[in-house]
Amino acid sequence: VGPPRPSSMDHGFLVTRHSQSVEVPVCPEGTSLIYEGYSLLYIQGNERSHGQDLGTAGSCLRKFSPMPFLFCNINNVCNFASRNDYSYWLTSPEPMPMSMAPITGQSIKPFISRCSVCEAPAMVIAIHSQTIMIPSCPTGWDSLWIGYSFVMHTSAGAEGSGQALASPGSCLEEFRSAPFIECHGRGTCNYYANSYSFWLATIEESEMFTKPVPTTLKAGSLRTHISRCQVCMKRT
Amino acid sequence: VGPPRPSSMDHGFLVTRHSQSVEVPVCPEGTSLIYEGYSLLYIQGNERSHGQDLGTAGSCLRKFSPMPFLFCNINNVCNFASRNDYSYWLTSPEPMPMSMAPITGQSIKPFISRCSVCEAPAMVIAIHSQTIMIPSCPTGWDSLWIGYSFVMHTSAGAEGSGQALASPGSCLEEFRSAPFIECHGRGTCNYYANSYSFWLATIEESEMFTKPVPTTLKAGSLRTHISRCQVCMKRT
Amino acid sequence: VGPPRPSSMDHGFLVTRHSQSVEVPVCPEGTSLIYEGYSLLYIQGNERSHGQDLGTAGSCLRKFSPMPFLFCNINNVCNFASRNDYSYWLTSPEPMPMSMAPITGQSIKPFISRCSVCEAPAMVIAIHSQTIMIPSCPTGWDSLWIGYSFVMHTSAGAEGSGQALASPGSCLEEFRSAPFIECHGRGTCNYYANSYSFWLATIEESEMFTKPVPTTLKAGSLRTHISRCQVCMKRT
Amino acid sequence: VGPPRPSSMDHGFLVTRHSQSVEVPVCPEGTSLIYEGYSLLYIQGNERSHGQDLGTAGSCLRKFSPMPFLFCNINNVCNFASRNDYSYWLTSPEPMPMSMAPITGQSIKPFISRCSVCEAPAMVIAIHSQTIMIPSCPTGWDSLWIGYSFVMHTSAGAEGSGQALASPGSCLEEFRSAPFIECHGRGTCNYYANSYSFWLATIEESEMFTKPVPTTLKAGSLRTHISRCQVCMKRT
Amino acid sequence: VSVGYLLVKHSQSEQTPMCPVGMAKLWDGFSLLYMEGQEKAHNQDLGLAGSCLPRFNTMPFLYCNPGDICYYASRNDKSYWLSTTAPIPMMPVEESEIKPYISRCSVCEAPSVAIAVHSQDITIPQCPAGWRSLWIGYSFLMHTAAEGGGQSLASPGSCLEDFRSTPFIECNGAKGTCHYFSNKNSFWLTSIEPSFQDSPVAETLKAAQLLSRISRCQVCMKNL
Amino acid sequence: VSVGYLLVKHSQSEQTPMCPVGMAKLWDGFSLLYMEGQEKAHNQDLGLAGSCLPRFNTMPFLYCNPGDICYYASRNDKSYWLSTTAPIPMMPVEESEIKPYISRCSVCEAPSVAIAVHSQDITIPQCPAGWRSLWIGYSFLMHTAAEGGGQSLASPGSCLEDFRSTPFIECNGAKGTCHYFSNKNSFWLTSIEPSFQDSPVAETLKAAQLLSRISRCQVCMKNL
Repeated sequence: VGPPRPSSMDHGFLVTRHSQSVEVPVCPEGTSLIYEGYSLLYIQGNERSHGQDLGTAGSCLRKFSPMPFLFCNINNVCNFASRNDYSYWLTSPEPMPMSMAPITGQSIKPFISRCSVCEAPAMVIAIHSQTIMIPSCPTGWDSLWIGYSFVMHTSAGAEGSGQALASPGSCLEEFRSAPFIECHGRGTCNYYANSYSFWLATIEESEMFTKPVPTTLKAGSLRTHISRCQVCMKRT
Repeated sequence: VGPPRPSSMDHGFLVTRHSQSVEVPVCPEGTSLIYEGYSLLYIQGNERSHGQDLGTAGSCLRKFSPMPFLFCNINNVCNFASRNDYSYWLTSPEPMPMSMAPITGQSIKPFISRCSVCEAPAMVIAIHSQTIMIPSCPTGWDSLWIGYSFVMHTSAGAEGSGQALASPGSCLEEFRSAPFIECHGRGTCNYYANSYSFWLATIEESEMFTKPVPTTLKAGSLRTHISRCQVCMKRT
Repeated sequence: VGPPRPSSMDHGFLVTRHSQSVEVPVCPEGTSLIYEGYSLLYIQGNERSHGQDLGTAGSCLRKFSPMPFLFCNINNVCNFASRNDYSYWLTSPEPMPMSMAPITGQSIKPFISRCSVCEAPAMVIAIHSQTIMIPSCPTGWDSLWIGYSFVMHTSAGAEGSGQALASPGSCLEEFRSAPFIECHGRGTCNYYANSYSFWLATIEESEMFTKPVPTTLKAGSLRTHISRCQVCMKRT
Repeated sequence: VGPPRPSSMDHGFLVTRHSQSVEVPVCPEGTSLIYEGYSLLYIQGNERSHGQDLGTAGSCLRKFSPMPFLFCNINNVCNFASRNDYSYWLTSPEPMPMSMAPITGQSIKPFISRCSVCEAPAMVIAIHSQTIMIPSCPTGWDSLWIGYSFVMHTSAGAEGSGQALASPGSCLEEFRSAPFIECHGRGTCNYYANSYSFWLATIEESEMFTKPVPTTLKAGSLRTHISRCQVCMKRT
Repeated sequence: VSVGYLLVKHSQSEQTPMCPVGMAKLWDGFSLLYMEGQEKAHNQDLGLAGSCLPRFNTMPFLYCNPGDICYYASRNDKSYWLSTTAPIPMMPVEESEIKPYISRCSVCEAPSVAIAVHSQDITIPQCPAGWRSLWIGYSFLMHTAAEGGGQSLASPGSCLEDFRSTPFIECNGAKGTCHYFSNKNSFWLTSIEPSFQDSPVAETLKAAQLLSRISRCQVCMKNL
Repeated sequence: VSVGYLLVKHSQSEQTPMCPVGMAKLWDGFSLLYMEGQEKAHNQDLGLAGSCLPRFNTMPFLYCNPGDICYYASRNDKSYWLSTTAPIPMMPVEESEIKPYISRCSVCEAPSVAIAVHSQDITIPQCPAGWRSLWIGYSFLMHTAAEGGGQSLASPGSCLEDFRSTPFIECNGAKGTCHYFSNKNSFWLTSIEPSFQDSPVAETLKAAQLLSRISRCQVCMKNL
């Protein structure tokens, strides 16, 4: 099927990068842009969540809507935005209004993170150190970016989803205690106190099998217990 | 299984295609058949569901049974088909009998969709337009098929699973409001009213940050709000 | 604590009656009205349901609102109607508009069942026959009303609640396949296909230990398998 | 346990009162103490919660332990305090230590609310106004206490339970945004951000069928939207 | 004089229990613990008369959908019943083999209210002054099997006369079979020492030791 | 030539597994099956490198709330790991006793894609033409313990070399202990006869018979 090609040829590997800001991120060196969009984390319908891996193109929707899906039942009826469903998106550092009232309409835009889907010549993986040191890429692999080890998230109804830890989606460039926002079909978005983000913790080599020491971290020391990571691409 | 191919080029990418009919689907041009089977969507045991991505070979089981699994407890006892567990399969357009009674025995066969696992020379992805227009493949990628953007599904107990939106499994060639059927260990299958399928909705560019308008769609106009998609393979 | 009283004195037993219509129900003979209200079945907050027994005063709220509750978190912030919560109410026989669109505002009123909380001189219980015959009250007990054996209900997210079978709330005077409606904080109410009502079934004495025969019942024959019940009050 | 009462009048009605403080509450006038204890709200085992109605004696445990239960499997093995189970208790106004670290050992004691189980000569019910006005008791009923309309609560895993609205347990004398604390089998207790308490909201008569207006309430104005209630006992 | 209080007795055996002397029996039946429809459990408090169902079937209920359609035994619903001491079967039982596994019950008309009191100790707690004992037992709090439910600790249903690690059995509705699956757990109040215990010590108890940590209870009825 | 495919090997024993000949090892670690935070499970596919965590702890993660506050080991979160054949302990194990129970793993760099094929039969399935065998095993589909998760049947993670009814162990984070609780179930593909089976017959299998109904699988890698 086709003429002989150079062995370093492209196979169509994709990697998705999220800016966690209102700027569209640039594709890492050595990769080229396929399309850009908005950073979808997960949706929740009929009280059940379904997540997208942030390292895949599925987490980068070309269009944003607080209600990007509809549902159909077996009687040939579909409902759009008429029940209590949710969508969750990565956010920019934009601070919430003081009133803490839900945001609506065009004022939602500054909160939603942008993303780019990039084509890479080889596989892209995340490496986690489980320490505060940034891990090195394996020999023969090049760094695309460094970040914090993001592993899962829950919100309304303790539903949520998570990242495959070898996927670049598990290495978020910015650490925030509130990395995502909740949107409703009626056109409102807000942060809620039961939105939890879960991160790999640091573990000392010598304490792998000892009982963990409970710790509460507050502003200023948050990053002392969060594992670091690096996203690496095979050199071709 | 197919003519000889330049093996030094293939890395072993697999793509699974579902016919949503009783015919075994043909592999898309440029790919070759590995095996054929029946289209498994998800299973549910102990009230917990576990889904297969329809784009992977795991969703194409070579053999069908209403109860394709068993479970074991820590005391070395395994139970087969003796509890109330579920399996869910993609379906053909076969209409239900008027009586709406559960179907059993050989009359199950006409309802179950067939699938083929095909080997491709490069990556295969799905692209979603979030409009009623079919999206183009990126430059350098060829079309394998077009479809509708299928994102998740729930049924008994509001359990269910979903598709990775970058996977070809999120682009179903046929749109139906009842795309899957429920089977029980005692050998019965049926459609139920709380089986919901979730699809990406269409979003106008100008209305991305406005409040969604609740809409109820009925037979005849169902497709007006369902996003279209295309499955593309990197050209090699 | 007080002078001697006649032994048939009142102890303050309450019983709640639901009209399943827009008329306020009359209190059964021998009981007297405490207050009237709207028939609340259950609420759902943070994806978790909490039901009220229809035989108790808690199921009769003096005021109706699609969002009759708010929630507070530990940081001294309370949210009202700003997230995706639900309330469920018993309904009148009012048919849905042909469009099946959600109903809003004053047009909700004709759908909501009314109730009365009544004070009774003695205990009130429900008796279920598990046949299509109406069961008799025990000797020394008088009938208040007859009905159908309503046992539980589920809706969004397969959440729901149920009735204590000895409570008068488990004996609904009207049988309907859709006895309750779902309301949302944004002021809309609607019926959904995954709203299920569960009723005690009829069981033949001779078939108590045999394998049940699956049956699908349609309009016209629905009541052939629903257990009947009677609500009885101890004669004093 | 109190002066002699005309026993031929009492049928043995019990009512439970919670102080929401470290003081044992006094039984309301006209009732007499049966025993005192600690205010258990609910437990959670194997990810499933089970609540006690705060109006019943079941919510007043004579002894406190962060792990007041054990569980057994069908193989005659029982496990105590060896898994990650939870108990939840009503609390006193004791402020959390600044460090927000979990509390352990004897320092748990000041946080746990006390309760009394009291015997009453007649039925005790709660009446809710759904306004900020305290509702009157029905004619022939006497007031025992006034409070705020507490309807349900959720915490870890969005599990939780609720109060029967006709029970005195749905009328808490103190309103707090964090009315309960979570304890673990390993001997620690703490408040968590996804602990939600749900309260009946106020509803204006004229706005019963209108669309609710989303509102966020903060310290200072919290009580403006919380329904008031009164606990009443039938006069005998 | 009687205002119609009900007392429910469960035998945890194949025999129908007797009502206490002087109380009339309203009906007898089978001890329903909870049912599960659409994977959602609905519990019956064993102290309320609804837990004593006159007729048994592995599928005692049906369900209806909006649109005038009802289904009986056509999906994977379940029922759970208090069980007897019959030995755990190797395979699910069906038809008449089921009968020996299902506990029987009686609903009795009582002159006053009955409650349970729990010692959280291995000693039997006293009834309050002016109340008399109906039976003693073990403090049964909750049960799980994927879904689950529990008892109100004020209700006589929380005081089971017999302790066992298999207090209930699962019946798979449409299959018509019943079995003990290993994911069943029963939860019981424990003994607590001293009365404000702040740091429990983990323990695993086997066969003979089980009763050393289970709280005792007594069901008491108000004297008139 | 290599574009960086990864292959993950789990030993189901205390030994670190070797990479197949000719493949470089990127790292080795401990076999993480899933974690549970706030009672919500998050699964790792055993065929993906994320299931091989370089460091072990009963609590390998922490969580943060909006408002700049994070908690480590302060609530009831859990982790679940593939386990070894060490005998089931009577009591939960802690500290250095845990080590013998946790399976080890290696992440290897492979020249091409590896997949699992399942026979749904007790015979070992063939690799497709042009693919070679890496290992054979048993078809591991899913696991539950209150919450749970599963494997993609296309992933090598769905083909475990060793079959056992206790393939994974639960670690209770903040307690620092691990144990097999009896509510753990493992789900496996079965043998199916004929290829379109419409009425399965219920069976209960004990010890020696178990392997008679478990589907076999093979992990295959594309030849270059």
